[in-house]
Amino acid sequence: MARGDRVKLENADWCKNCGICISVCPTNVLIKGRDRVKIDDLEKCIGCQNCELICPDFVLKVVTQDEN
Amino acid sequence: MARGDRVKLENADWCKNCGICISVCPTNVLIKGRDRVKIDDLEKCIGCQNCELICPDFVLKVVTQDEN
Amino acid sequence: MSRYEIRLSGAGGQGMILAGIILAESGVMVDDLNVSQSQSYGPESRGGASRAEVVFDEDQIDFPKVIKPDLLVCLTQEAFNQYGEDLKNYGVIIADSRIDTTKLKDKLKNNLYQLNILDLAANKIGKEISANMVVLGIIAKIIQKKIPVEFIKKAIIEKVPPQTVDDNMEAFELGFQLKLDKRSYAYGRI
Amino acid sequence: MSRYEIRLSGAGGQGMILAGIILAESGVMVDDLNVSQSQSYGPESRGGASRAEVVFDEDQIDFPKVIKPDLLVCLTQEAFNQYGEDLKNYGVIIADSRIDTTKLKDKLKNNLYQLNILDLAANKIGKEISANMVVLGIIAKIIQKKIPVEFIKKAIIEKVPPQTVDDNMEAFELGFQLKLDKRSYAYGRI
Amino acid sequence: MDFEKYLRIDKLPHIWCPGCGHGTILNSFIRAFAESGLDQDKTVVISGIGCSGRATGYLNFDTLHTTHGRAIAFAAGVKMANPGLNVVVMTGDGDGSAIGGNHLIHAARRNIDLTVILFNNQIYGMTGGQFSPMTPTGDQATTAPYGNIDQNFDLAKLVEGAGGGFIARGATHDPRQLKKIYLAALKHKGFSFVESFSQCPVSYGRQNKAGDAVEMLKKQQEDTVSFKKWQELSFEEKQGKYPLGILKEVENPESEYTESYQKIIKKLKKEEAF
Amino acid sequence: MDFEKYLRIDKLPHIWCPGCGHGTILNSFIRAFAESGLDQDKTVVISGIGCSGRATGYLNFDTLHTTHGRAIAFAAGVKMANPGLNVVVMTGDGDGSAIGGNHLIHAARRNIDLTVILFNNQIYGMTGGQFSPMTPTGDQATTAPYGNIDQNFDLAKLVEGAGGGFIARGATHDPRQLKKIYLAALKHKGFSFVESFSQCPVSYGRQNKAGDAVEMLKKQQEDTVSFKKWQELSFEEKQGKYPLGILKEVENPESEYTESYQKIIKKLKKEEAF
Amino acid sequence: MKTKIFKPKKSAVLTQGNQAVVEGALAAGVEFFAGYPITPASEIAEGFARELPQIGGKFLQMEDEIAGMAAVIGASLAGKKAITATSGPGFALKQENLGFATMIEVPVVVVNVQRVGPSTGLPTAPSQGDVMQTRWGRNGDQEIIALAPSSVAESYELTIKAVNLSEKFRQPVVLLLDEVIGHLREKIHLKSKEEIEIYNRKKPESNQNSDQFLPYQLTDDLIPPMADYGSGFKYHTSGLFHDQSGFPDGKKETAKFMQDRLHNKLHNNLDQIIFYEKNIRSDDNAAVLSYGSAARAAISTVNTARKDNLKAGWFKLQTIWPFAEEAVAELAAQVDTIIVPELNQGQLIREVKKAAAGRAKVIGINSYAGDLIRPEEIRALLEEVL
Amino acid sequence: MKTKIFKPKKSAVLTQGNQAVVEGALAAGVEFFAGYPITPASEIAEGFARELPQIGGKFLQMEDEIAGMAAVIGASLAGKKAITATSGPGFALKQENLGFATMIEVPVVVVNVQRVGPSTGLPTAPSQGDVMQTRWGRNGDQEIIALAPSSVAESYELTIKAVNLSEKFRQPVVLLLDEVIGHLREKIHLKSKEEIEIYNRKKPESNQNSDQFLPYQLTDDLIPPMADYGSGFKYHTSGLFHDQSGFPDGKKETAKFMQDRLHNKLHNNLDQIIFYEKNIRSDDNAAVLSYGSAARAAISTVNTARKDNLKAGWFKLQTIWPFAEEAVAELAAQVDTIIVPELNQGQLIREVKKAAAGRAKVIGINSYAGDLIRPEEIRALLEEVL
Ligand SMILES: Cc1ncc(C[n+]2csc(CCOP(=O)(O)OP(=O)(O)O)c2C)c(N)n1
Ligand SMILES: Cc1ncc(C[n+]2csc(CCOP(=O)(O)OP(=O)(O)O)c2C)c(N)n1
Ligand code: SF4
Ligand code: SF4
Ligand code: SF4
Ligand code: SF4
Ligand code: SF4
Ligand code: SF4
Ligand SMILES: [Mg+2]
Ligand SMILES: [Mg+2]
Repeated sequence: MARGDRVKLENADWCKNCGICISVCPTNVLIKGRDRVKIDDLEKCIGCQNCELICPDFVLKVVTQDEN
Repeated sequence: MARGDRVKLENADWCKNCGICISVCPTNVLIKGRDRVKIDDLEKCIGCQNCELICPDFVLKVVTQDEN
Repeated sequence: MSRYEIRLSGAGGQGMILAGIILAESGVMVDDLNVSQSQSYGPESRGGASRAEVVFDEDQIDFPKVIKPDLLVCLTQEAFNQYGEDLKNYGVIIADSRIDTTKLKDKLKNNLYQLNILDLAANKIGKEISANMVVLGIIAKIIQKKIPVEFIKKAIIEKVPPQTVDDNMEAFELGFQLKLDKRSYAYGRI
Repeated sequence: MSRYEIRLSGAGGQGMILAGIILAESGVMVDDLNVSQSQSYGPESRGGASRAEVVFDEDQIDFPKVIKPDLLVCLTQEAFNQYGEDLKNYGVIIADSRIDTTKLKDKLKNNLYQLNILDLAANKIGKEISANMVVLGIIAKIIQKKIPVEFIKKAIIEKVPPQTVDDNMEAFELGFQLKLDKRSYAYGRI
Repeated sequence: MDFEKYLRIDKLPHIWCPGCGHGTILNSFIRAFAESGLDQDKTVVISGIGCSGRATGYLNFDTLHTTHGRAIAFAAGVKMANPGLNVVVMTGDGDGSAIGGNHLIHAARRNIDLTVILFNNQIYGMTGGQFSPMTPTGDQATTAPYGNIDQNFDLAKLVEGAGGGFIARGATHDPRQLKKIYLAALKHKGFSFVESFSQCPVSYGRQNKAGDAVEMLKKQQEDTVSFKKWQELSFEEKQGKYPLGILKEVENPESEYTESYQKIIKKLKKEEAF
Repeated sequence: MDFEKYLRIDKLPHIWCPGCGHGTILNSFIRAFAESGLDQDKTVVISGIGCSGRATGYLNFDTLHTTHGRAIAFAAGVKMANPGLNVVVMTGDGDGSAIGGNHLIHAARRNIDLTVILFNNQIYGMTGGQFSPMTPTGDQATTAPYGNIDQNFDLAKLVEGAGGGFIARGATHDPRQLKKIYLAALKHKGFSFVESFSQCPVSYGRQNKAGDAVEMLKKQQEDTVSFKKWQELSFEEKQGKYPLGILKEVENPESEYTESYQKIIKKLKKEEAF
Repeated sequence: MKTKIFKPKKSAVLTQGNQAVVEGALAAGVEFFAGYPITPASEIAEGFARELPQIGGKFLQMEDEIAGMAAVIGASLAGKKAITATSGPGFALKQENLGFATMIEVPVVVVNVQRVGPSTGLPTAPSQGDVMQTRWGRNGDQEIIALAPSSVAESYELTIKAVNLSEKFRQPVVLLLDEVIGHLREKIHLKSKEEIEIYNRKKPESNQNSDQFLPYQLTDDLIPPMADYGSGFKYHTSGLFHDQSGFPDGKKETAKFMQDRLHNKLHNNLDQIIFYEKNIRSDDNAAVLSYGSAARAAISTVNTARKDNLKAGWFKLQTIWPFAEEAVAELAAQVDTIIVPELNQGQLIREVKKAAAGRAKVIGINSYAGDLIRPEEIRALLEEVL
Repeated sequence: MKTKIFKPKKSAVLTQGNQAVVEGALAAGVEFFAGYPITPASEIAEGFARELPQIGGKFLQMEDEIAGMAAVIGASLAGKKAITATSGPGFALKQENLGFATMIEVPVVVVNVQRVGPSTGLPTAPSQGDVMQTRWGRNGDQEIIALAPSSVAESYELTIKAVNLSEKFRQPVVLLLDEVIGHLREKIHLKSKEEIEIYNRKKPESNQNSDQFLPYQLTDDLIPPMADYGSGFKYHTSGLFHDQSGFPDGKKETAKFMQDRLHNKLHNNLDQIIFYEKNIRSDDNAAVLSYGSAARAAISTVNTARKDNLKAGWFKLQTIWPFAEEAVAELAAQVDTIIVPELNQGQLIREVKKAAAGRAKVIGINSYAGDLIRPEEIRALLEEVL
């Protein structure tokens, strides 16, 4: 994975705010929002994909930074 | 088992002449008959019950000799 | 009272069904009053619009579902869009203030009470989920001539988890205190 | 020939069903002859009485089972007791000699041929199981005007295990040679 | 052996073919039962459909001849309704492991106190010789005219995988052992399963040129070995050999299903008493 | 991950509850599939009834949402009719091990080339939380208000007992491993079975006070251990722990069912040629 | 643990139809449930799971519907009143063993809370689509008793009746609810023990010699006494046709005799089996004949129509099978038109037509996609025909 | 190994009814069988086990009837013509998935060689006891096509028809034999390839864009084209009510639309589905209406009766379901009496009565304990009514 990969709310509408992604993020990038998860601090993202792989709702995608 | 126990065709009518008893008798007491098994030589019977226990048709019974 | 039909609509999870059951339970406490209570099952009940119905009648209740509501509650836009205009011409619509009701038929405008149910629950109780108790308070006031308010309170206490009784009663009172003056004929029909 | 009905009865395992099938197969070889063949299934077919039926007709065969046999074969007492008197008044009964036929109705006595089928098979072929072929021989003679004997022989060869063909043909011939003179009208009705 | 006591004498001789092993199974069973000391009047025997299913007709107990494959499910109802009854199931390899396979594994899982005797003749006998889940690969059957390509179950392993607590295998060539196993199975508190090798000289034997009952029993003996000996065999030697005897016995009457249920009833009664 | 390729985007968001593990299973599956190199157009995914059964609605393949418990039997028909297709079954613990248990063990026995993914959330999710054969003893369920007295299956053992050749267990807390397992299962020639632990915060979680999805995943992680580690545990340490990973893999493509059948066809063709 | 103990409760309660089935069954003496969950019947299983252990009864969740059916038959043979519950697809799976229960004459009640079929259909919407499946879902001709409540109160009452009829006639009885009745909550009045008439199966005399016991004895009422397992009779039962001794003999005479007895034991007693309510005035020209949830709209419509002087009456079947042939024939002789609203494409209307045999016009109103039939629809048709 | 290769044979052969089904199916292009053995249908499985691998087709013996039904549906979806066979008790087990096949519109043929029920009954004796089970054995209203041969030759012919109809209407078809027809051996004439008309299911156009493919597309004939699995369309199918795209939406309108389409696709084409033969002279006063093995006695009786100048005719249904309502109504208008011999307690006679609607007297002759109805019985009744 290229350096500079970062998480993205690819399908934000589908997020059910379950919080699973938050719990698996090693660097606390994500936080609960009102209806859906929010990116708190994108810069902390190390692109580890933990969140993308476990999200039950296909919301998250780790992309190279310029796509974000 | 008391000495002198001997085989008996307790329910002779039920015999289907399958020959299984003959094959398990250690002393060749029994032989095939026309429609059913026959006792060839009762004296050879050692009352081992092999035949009684395996007969699928409940034909044979080992009894003390005076019952025979 | 003669046949009286209530429809409660909102989103799945807003507790409309529990509210319907509590209303029905309170009716059971009234001697010689018959009660039928039903709700929508199916895809709608998980997310989407959710619906509970209560019918009261001193006579036997032949048809057990609401034919045309006397009283309609809508907590969401979706519910309002779907059910908002389906009621007796003298019926009452209770709609949450967040709902855009501008498209309601003119002749029904007079039947509409728009009340800040969800906000009350969220701000005063701190849980939007208490909105259903606010709704019960409102209804209790409307139907109090026929179903004693105490019965509804008793039913609430029986049906909600013990540790939530206080919050729920508080929400109920909030609803009960809301003003509903201008179209008092609604009461008369009960 | 017009409708001609054969019933073969005996004990399970006596090969009556195979005999029925062979007869039917021989009928298939005759152009424009229709054939229906059936047998009893059920508890009887494992031990007990066993029954096979063949119906030949140049017309369409409406009812596929024997209504009243033209020709009845009984190999066992049990079969004879059960079927022995159920045949056309001009029908033929072929019964094994071991069967006690004294109780047969007088008016049928004339229809009866009692033949030593089982003994022939047991003594001449050495296998009582060949009795069914003896029976086929007898029948072949009776119906030879309508079904060529060669066809029956061909059907036997097709249907029995190759290594048993010789024995079976020998048994067939034994049956075919048996005397059946006195009541030749039986042939005429075929 | 007092046949009259345990058999319905007036129904005999039975309908099974000459040399059919099913009769030997019955023979061993009634001896085991006699020795068990269990109350005959309090014992129910339940079977499915098949040649094996006919067993109940000859046994002098409360007997139930059910639908194909469902005997164990009926038995579960009987046992739960009256845990005081001893409930025995007699089933065929088709009845018990094909159409009835699910009921078998679930009863094993629940550990409900049934004694299941599966008559394994490796074929659908009653219907004339179609292959069953126990027909060895390569064998002939009326529905496998070119040789069976199915792999057969190892039923002991299956029932063990399902959680069964008592698992045994016996065979008609050794009725003494068969009786002993049945006795142990009857006494086991909880689900017990006895696969019983049986010879079917007619529906299986004929198409597989297996000879008569006597020859089939000889083959059976060759293919089997006592569990004790079997454990000492090398992997290669084990191939194609089936161990006979009690293969697994876990004593855990606590977890027996009707007992566990009874505990709930007791607990609720106590709660009510307060 | 190219979601559009493997998901029916227009059907999303799916109907599953917030935090339902079933979505993670789908997520891992499509990644495994993408990596497998299998032809998407030649792949059929078949499900039964249940929350898990809804999976097929979201997957961009030929998909079939069948009756409750029967998905594997449908799949066997599809695979036999056209062995060129890759056939995947998605089933629930109720669908696949309660009503559908028999089809599962028989498919394993036959070694027919299906990939069975069983969504094990230890409950009947769709119908609102009745206990399933996978609900642990003692747990609450709407039909076990006093605690479940059933023993649950160890499905890996069951399928092994039935003769299954590829057996694995994964869990939603470790989607990387889950994907790897699915990939191996897809590639395995023959019957492959993957029990997939999934969390059901609604029908299971609520009644069992198991917390939200995050807490349930934590618990799931605690209760599981890699197969490698597990093998090193003592008997006592193993209790209550489930090994994750590929638990058994027998390479025996020769015995795969459709292949065995093809051999018969070939042989008959040859015979005819003479 | 919060548990609800089954004991005499305050008589007026808000109860769901499915729960009323549980209450009715317990009141009638049911001590055993086995089944498999399915929408919209699961609450029945859940209710029994809660209640039965409290009275020492047994709840058994089986691996599928087939097993559930088998288990209740087994329990009944062991002497317990037993019940199972399901919905359409599961009911199909129970059919083979339901036929077995008829054949071996075991009292047992099968509840089917109907949803829209075919197949998985609309699992959470009401239907009366299993009326014919109830009668004909098995191999063979055998009769069945089926009752259909139209309210929560009737669910309670008819469950008691179903249990009683099954005990009385040694016969499985089907109780047909639908999703609406099953999930509806209504105020009902539970009865006290004294108010409830309970029928328990006839058992062999206590001095009956077990050797001479005939489990399928030919008695005057054609209903053989039934012995509990474990009571010493050691009798045999089989799904093959059997003689009085319970043993199959493969004879066609035996089969014929048994077929006839099974048929006659019900048909000689239709007055005890067939229940209906009606309100037909001598000058009514039309009648709305209905059952189950459709009856609610039917009666409601007739009641309002009469206020507008329409000459209409209503006829509500509580017993669906055996069909009330005679009463309906009589009705057909009296009115010109019979309207039959059903939540299916027209199932019981076939029987109505047969019974009417041309004497009255028979018209169906059919809803078969999950909607209730509404009073307006019936009213419109009434106005058209009157 | 002695094997019989399926290839053009000498045309006149002695064939058992069950074997004729196998021959007919192969002639119609069937390449797949899955099932579970049961008397008296096992020979069908055995026949396919022998024949199918010889033509590269597949025979699958499943663990039970439910699985057998599922597997043939799966095979059909994979593009093969598929068939299963069973008898009454097994047929009951297939019902749930038979309903599924109707719902998802999969061509498949189910053969039921009927034996006497209820339950295990008399496994080796003939019956027509599953006529109503065929129509109503499942949850919901859905229609079914059912054919009933009365001879070995017809078993061959109607099997071909059954396969064709199932392919044409994307619809399961039931073929009802009975033990007598199944086991009867008769001389029949097999047809050559050229003589046989074969219908293959309609598939999507080859240039069909897979993104726009609607697996349940509304077409003029109401029969959606069906794509084989693996042909790139990646479509979804569900036993829930679904729209044209194949996806369920939970909407009642969708359910209604689908119920109606399923009904109409058959009812708009009854002329292609309903087959019967008759011989009614203009002055006949009575007719014997029958099907299956009972038709043999019926026709035989009428033929002899006519020789004695009785004014009787015969009407033989080959298609049982949908019922030939119109033709029978016409018959009822013409004759005074319709006699309906059936090997059951009177099943199809219900339809005859409904269709007759009082215009003709309808009388049944019923044998329901394993005996064939014999010509004498019909003759006696004919004489009585004429
Ligand atoms: C539902 C159903 N399916 C199929 C059958 C037919 N059938 C009867 S017995 C049997 C197989 C019996 O085999 P097994 O259980 O091994 O017993 P065996 O006869 O070999 O002792 C079958 C398939 C049936 N009676 N009912
Ligand atoms: C024949 C039949 N029986 C019962 C049901 C009801 N039913 C639907 S889903 C389900 C259980 C689902 O549980 P599981 O397979 O574990 O899937 P989950 O919802 O937990 O993913 C049941 C019992 C049905 N649809 N059909
Ligand atoms: S895991 Fe997915 S659905 Fe859950 S909160 Fe995170 S983004 Fe949303
Ligand atoms: S990719 Fe890794 S670091 Fe980035 S948000 Fe996701 S879990 Fe956190
Ligand atoms: S074993 Fe029994 S049946 Fe067989 S021959 Fe010996 S006595 Fe006769
Ligand atoms: S008892 Fe033993 S020795 Fe005597 S006959 Fe029987 S087997 Fe032979
Ligand atoms: S067919 Fe086989 S199993 Fe059945 S009775 Fe005969 S030998 Fe025994
Ligand atoms: S009920 Fe459970 S399994 Fe079903 S969607 Fe919700 S969380 Fe998932
Ligand atoms: Mg067997
Ligand atoms: Mg689950």
